[in-house]
Amino acid sequence: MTLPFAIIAGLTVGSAIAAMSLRNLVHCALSLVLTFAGLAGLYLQLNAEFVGFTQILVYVGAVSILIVFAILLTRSTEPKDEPATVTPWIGIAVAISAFLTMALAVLASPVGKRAASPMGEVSVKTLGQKLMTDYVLPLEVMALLLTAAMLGAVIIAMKDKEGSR
Amino acid sequence: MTPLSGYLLVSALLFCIGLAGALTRRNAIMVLIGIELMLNAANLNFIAFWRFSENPETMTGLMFAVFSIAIAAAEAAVGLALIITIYRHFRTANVDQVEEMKG
Amino acid sequence: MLGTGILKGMLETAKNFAGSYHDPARLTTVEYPEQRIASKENARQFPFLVHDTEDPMKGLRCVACQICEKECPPQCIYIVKSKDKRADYKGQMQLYPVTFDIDLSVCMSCQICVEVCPFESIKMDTEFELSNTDRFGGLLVNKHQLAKSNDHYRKIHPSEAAASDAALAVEVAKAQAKAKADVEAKAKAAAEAKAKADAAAAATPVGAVPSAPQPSSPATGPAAAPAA
Amino acid sequence: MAELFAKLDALPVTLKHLLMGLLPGATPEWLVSVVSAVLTITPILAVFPLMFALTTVIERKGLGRIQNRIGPNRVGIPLTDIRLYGFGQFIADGIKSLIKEDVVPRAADKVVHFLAPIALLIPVLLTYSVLPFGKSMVPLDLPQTGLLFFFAVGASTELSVFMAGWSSRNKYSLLGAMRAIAQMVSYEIPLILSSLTVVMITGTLSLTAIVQSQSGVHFGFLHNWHLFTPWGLVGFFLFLTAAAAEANRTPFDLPEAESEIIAGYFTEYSGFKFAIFFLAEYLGLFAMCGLGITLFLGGWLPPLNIAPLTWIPSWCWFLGKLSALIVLFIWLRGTLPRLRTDQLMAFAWKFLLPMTLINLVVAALWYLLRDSLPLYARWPLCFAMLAVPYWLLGRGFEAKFTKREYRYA
Amino acid sequence: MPLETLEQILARAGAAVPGAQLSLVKNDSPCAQHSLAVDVEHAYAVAQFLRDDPQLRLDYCSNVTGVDYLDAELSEKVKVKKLVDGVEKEVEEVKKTQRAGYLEAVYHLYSMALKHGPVILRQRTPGRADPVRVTSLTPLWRSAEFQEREVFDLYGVLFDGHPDLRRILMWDGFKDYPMRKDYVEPDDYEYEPTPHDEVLARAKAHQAAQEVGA
Amino acid sequence: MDAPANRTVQSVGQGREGELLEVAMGPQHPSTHGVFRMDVVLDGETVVKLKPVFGYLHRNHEKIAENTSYLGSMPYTDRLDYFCSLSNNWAYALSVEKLAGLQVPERAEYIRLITAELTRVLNHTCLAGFLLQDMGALGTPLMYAFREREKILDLIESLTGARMMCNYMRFGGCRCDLPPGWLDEAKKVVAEYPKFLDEFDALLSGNEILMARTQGVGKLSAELAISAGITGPMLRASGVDYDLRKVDNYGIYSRYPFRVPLGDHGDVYDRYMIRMLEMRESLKILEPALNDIPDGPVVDPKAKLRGFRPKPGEAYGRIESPKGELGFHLISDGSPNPYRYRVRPPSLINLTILEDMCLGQTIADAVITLGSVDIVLGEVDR
Repeated sequence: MTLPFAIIAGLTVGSAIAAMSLRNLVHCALSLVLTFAGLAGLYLQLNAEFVGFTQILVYVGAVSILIVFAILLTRSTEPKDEPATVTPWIGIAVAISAFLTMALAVLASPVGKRAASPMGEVSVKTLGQKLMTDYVLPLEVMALLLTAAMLGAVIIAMKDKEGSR
Repeated sequence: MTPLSGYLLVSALLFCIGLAGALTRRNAIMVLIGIELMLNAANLNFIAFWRFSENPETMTGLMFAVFSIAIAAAEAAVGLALIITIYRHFRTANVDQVEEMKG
Repeated sequence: MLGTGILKGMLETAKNFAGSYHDPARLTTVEYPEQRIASKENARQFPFLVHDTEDPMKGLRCVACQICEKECPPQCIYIVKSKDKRADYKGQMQLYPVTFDIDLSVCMSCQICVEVCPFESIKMDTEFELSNTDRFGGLLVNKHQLAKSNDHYRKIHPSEAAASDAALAVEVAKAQAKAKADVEAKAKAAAEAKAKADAAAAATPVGAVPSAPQPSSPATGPAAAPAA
Repeated sequence: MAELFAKLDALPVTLKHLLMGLLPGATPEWLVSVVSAVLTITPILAVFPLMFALTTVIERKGLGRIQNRIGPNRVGIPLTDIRLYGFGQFIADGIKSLIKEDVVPRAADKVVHFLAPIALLIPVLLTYSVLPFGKSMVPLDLPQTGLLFFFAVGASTELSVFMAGWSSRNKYSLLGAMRAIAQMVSYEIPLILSSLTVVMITGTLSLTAIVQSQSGVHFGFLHNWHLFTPWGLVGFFLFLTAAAAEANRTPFDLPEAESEIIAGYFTEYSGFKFAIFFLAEYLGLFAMCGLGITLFLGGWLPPLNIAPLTWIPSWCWFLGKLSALIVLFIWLRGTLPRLRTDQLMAFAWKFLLPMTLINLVVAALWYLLRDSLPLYARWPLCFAMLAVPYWLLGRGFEAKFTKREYRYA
Repeated sequence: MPLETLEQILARAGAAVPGAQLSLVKNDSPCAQHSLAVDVEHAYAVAQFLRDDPQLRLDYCSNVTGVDYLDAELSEKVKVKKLVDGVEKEVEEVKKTQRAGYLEAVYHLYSMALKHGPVILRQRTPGRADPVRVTSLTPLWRSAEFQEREVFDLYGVLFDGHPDLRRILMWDGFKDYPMRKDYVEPDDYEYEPTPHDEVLARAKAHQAAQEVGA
Repeated sequence: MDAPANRTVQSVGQGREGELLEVAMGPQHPSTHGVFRMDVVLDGETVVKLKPVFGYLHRNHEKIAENTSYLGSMPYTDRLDYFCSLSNNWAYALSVEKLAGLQVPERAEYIRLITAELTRVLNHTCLAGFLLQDMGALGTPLMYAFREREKILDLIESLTGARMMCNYMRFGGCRCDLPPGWLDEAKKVVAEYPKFLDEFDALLSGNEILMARTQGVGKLSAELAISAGITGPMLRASGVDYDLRKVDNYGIYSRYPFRVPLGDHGDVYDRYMIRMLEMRESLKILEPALNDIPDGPVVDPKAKLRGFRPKPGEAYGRIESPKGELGFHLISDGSPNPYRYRVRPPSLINLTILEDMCLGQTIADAVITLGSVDIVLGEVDR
């Protein structure tokens, strides 16, 4: 385990914990952004530059903004909005047991010890070519999904506005 | 170089943090954030397994991650639109208080 | 076509940008402490008191009539009359102000005090650099600070001062004429009385002719002013 | 002679190598890379903030002249009469903002309020790491993802704006942040799409490669800059428009519209934090202009491949082009009023977006026809294909307002 | 189109609004802008008549003023025919009458359509004791909205039927009505060493009183 | 039939209280032209409620006037609408002349007309600059306007001695005669003014952004405008032909033919353009008036400066000030002080329907609508 990895991983996990545990929702969202950025750093370490920068562009630039807007629009910034849950321990227990299971599996598996094979830079050109050849069907489906999601989001938000008038 | 297990452990941790959050928090937005975290943990797995695979040139994991990010973005947009709609209707974003689902 | 109006506007600003370098009519700014615009002849800032003699306090034209104090819309003038009298420029015995204060922080430069003053004694100054660190006392000016010579008045408002001087000269001339007439009348009366007395009692010896005092003309009085 | 100029061109690089050579041989590798990084970053951190400082003065002087005023011309060397034409102003401003009281509203979220300006400045500075400032002068050459890096990092400034606006607990701040985010998100799309034409034609995301691809010459004099193609010309203006909106410049300065919402998201910032916002805003503008130069104006290439022009160092060309664009933005600022929120959005979605999409198609056509049609035929054809939609879309906007005739009683 | 005389208007308005007590108020100044006084109960109907009558069409209410008249002893010179030494002569006598104070709201009405005016309408209150009520004409002329609020603010006249009768120039917590003739300045002098010793003395006394009170 | 009162506050914001944002714009806000406040309720950026709040500058001018002589109020009228003190002077002088039955000499009438029209040009020039400033043009139009205003202010200063607080007119005339050479300077300024107007037109009147921002914004119907007592350019922008210079024929306006421009839409653009056109008409009055001015006294010799006591009675005098109908209602009881002194402030009354114009539009529109109303807080608050 190298030092950069340790720093980034620690940052990612720590901010993820903060994102799930802070009272103020905007603070949660901001911690979440830090998690996303940390993940992008991990991707870069894994030589996945394209995915790493896409992660920043999409998550930091778009998804987090959406979340923040939703928080503001639903007036959830005030902590009073959220009463303490009745049974937080059940959820936490489930999560811890799940983690233990996975960690045991990972540590036991021989795959985990595998070292990375040397490789050249991933060219964006090849990635694009693959998208247009091998993965053209998923790409089309994705385009359809995005269009549908956009239309759906717009219609959901619009219908209610008219209904309230 | 960090071995694969390091990335997998981080991924597992993130997944479980997201899970815990989604299960314990009552605010719909926080639930969504938890789900986003879990998705990202999965993404990290894809990338890590791709990088440590025998033949990274095939780019399968990478492709999967790209698609996954796109789906996550769409999911977030629709999910948040729903939350806002629900908030407008019920005046709350708390999932427990939103019980009746008649329009 | 979209954008033509914007392009026209940009051309206009470009013209102004270039013009500000070679066309002095465009650039109206003055770099103040070094460059100054000559103040207009009619310009008015705050009032001052005109005096005629070397000693400002002795030559104040103000006779403490308190008309300005009464007419001042924001009530910023404060006058205390003297108990004694002294001769004014015409030689008449008049009161004079013991205290004459103007609160410049209240004064609104309206010039009504100047207009209502029947003695041409309060005028508007063009001094405007009055910034002061003392908010109250610094702008409350007394008669020593207010007194400025007639020459100063001639310098800042030449034509107005000329008219004022002329009016005063007329007044002085009138006063002198009146005094002269008084003297003559008195002399005449005295002469008549004398004649009567002579006629009545020719035997009595001739008494001294009552001598009337000559009006003392002020040294730098308005009568001496050059008629512009 | 030419060699001398080539040396001058490579001066910054040579200097860095010289300094690196001073390190003792036994220096560990990580220290070498740290020193190398520092030596790369320092000039950027020196040149661009200095440029910002000078721009603030030039902008005020330029606006002053446009408005028939003199502008700042007083501050020079203290205790002397030397005035330096007012160019000491930025130092005075800097000192003032440093020693000014830092007011934080009582209700503000102190931590986020403190972090926001930093979170804004860092991504903006990061964008400079991929810009090629001169021949072989790029701090971080990302051959596969250069442009993507620029946009990814640039996109994260939105969050800092939100942090600033939200943490101030001020309604104007919040309104300003909402406006800023909506505006940045909307204009990012035309910005990226107009840049994509270049990526499509050159087939690379590397900014160095994009500059290199513009180095040819047509007819012996016309440079091969993308600006001189129809799609590049239109793309450049679309890019500039979107960049102005991204950088909150007039006529798109709604997030800080002082007549409506005071100063937008940094209403509650004072002193040095305010200065950082100011700095970040201008650095963002410079970075945008730098990208525009790289993509469309041939980066650090001289306009003509003639001897005296090629002697001037490449980084001078870059800075010169940058200054020209900055002057253009100052000029615009001195002329135009501001748009309204809905008009801003309508302009992005109903005008810029269709135009960029059409521009993409035209660029593709330009590429496909490169062998079958000669340049003099291809150019007018492609230009007409862009001019007609421009006219039609413009008509759509102009239908909403007209010059009016007035009657007299 | 010239405006008919005030007497004609009075007669027609009186006919149109039965029960309205209209009277003519003479104005002695050279401009001779006489006015029409109307009782509070019928003010709205009369005003509506003035606005809608096709010959008048006073669609524009230019100015709304409040005026305060204190209780006063009026001395009037009246020419009385009297028998003086057996001959009937006109003799001037000073007649003294006690007038009860009242507040009034004055409306200057013009017509934008016919371009004539002004017709001045006055509503007088019976006395000065609070509450002083008159009828709001804001429903007829929007322009009266702020001006009636101002009269309320400065004179304390209540306008019945005003949609939004709040203070307009003074702050909401202010209690008195500053434009009334018997208004007394509150004693909250800021210390300012002005030449007016009187003010200074009062301010000092006030401050001393404050200190004692504290 | 009731006056049109299109209040739709309740219907717009109903049931969405949680999402509405209440903003108190002012009293210290860059666009409120002084200490003025708009209590705005916003739905996003849309205005659903707007209440103007003023009085921050209130000094009870009317009460002060009741405690000072007739002449003593003259300098206070300067401070009502401090852009157009000469118009205010005229309105007050006119009212007192009506009250006391004074005559004004011919030369003084000319001077009054000239100064009033210069003031109108000055006011409209500044308004155009301020309006564009509100619209976000970074000072450029405002500076051009100020550059031209400076020339007129110089004229006014050399005539009256002060740039803004002129205190120039007197009952039955003017305070002093024109200084030598003044007419020539004035002629020069008037002759050069159209050049500036053309420049301003080139800079802005055809600008797409300006048109997009102002057309259809802050609409005001003619019926509502009449009912709400709107006067001045704002009324004429709504298409109502009512200009006191024509209606009342005060002064010597009847001697000069000038046209009254009328708008058809009643929006901010019309208000802006009407003012631009009115300036050109004012210049058409000024040019011949500066040539025609006769010799003679400038003040009625019968008018008394001290001890002025009009007979008991009352008078309402009004003029077309640049902002609208400026009237003074005076009641005299025979004493040296007016018994009742009332200002009919056009700025205040033109604000009555601010909310009606702004509802349903964005906050940016509210700002420029307020700008197009052309208020001066000295006059609103008095």
